[in-house]
Amino acid sequence: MSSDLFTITDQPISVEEMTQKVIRPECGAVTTFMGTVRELTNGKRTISLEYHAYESMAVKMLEQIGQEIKEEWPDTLAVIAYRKGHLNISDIAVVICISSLHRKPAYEANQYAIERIKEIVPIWKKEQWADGTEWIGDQLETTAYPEGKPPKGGSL
Amino acid sequence: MSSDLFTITDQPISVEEMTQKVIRPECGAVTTFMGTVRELTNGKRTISLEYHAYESMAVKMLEQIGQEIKEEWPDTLAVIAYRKGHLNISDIAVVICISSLHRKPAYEANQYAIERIKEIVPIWKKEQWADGTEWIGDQLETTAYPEGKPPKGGSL
Amino acid sequence: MIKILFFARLQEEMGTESIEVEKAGYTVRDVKEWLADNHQLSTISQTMVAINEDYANDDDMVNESDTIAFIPPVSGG
Amino acid sequence: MIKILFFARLQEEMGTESIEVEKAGYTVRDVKEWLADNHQLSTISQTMVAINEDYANDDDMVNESDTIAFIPPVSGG
Repeated sequence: MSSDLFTITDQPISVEEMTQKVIRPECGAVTTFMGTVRELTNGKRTISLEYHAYESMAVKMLEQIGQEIKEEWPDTLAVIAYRKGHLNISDIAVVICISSLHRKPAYEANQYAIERIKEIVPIWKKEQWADGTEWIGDQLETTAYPEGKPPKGGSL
Repeated sequence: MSSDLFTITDQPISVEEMTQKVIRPECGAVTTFMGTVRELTNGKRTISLEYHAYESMAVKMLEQIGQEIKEEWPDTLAVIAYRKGHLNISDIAVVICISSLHRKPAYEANQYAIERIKEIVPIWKKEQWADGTEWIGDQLETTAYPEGKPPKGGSL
Repeated sequence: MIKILFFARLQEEMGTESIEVEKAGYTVRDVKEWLADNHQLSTISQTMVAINEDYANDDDMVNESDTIAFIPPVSGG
Repeated sequence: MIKILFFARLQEEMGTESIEVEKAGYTVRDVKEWLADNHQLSTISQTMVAINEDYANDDDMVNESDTIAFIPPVSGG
């Protein structure tokens, strides 16, 4: 699978370019998902955030997701780009584009891709909150470290 | 509802511009659907097609779909653009963009929009086939008129 | 006078986009029957109808100056 | 020698991105225990582990020159 289709980048992602990569004469449908930086999470205001990736493995996992999609929805073509580094509110963190002959697989494969990204792609966000604190954690946003550091020690 | 959000146009539709219309600080997710002109339908090769619309009513119906989405998924913002006139293979006929706080409503509302478009928006395609015939019909593609004209007369 | 609009295959069958006729006071059903009788439109019963750009039922009345549109199955998307 | 990579909160706890140690032949479980004993990593048991960029299980062996990565719950998307 071409590494051109599954990328981690520190540059803004062009939705237009991503779309052009998947449009094919045999296709009638393209779905796109964009994850953007949200200002408010559970009432807390984000100023900006940084995405950190285990980059080589993240690309490999994106490729694996592409492979899984190919097996489940053979007529689809998928591209995924993930932006790392510093992002501001409303910046695009991730873009998933799927083309297929008809619309149903394009929606299904797209939703599958974002769910899998949240499970297996080694990328983490570090949020800078308006109240001066920061937070690093999983996507369920269940664990907060208001002092800016997770607690040390503790049991296994 | 602003007519800027629901449009029929004879110009190419910019996905980038459409996306920018719905991205908001409170949102974390944007979904886009693009309907593109497919080369093959049931084994027949399309050369090009023309979309004809009952334009004033089509815009009104797109606005109605927007209203339905707003009621069902209150945190979403929707834009829809439909291209009329002559289109070639892989040209984009329709773009639906939905933004929302979280991804689930963005996918659901987007799929709802395309289903409703196929039900209530007065737009018709006229296909020019490679074998010299043409076809005008519903989206189920069940009725073909190989002589280029639907049969005249017949019973109610 | 009312205005009648035709689209897609109906427009091709009629050979025109619209006609104006003195049928104010007719129901949608009446207009359909009149069209079937006078213009041999084969698929008129399968079409949806809109009065002034809103979908209407067979029992709805077409009033003076209204526009009634016959809308074959749409093929957008 | 094996290379151990730390990410996110684990990286902040360790104060470094990676270490190299003579632990070839250890299982993933052995490496976790060694890290817990020697570096007091609070959340090591909740992390996923990858060997050479593929997810691995506790019973998998870390061989000479392998890279083992500790991957806290991811937060992409």
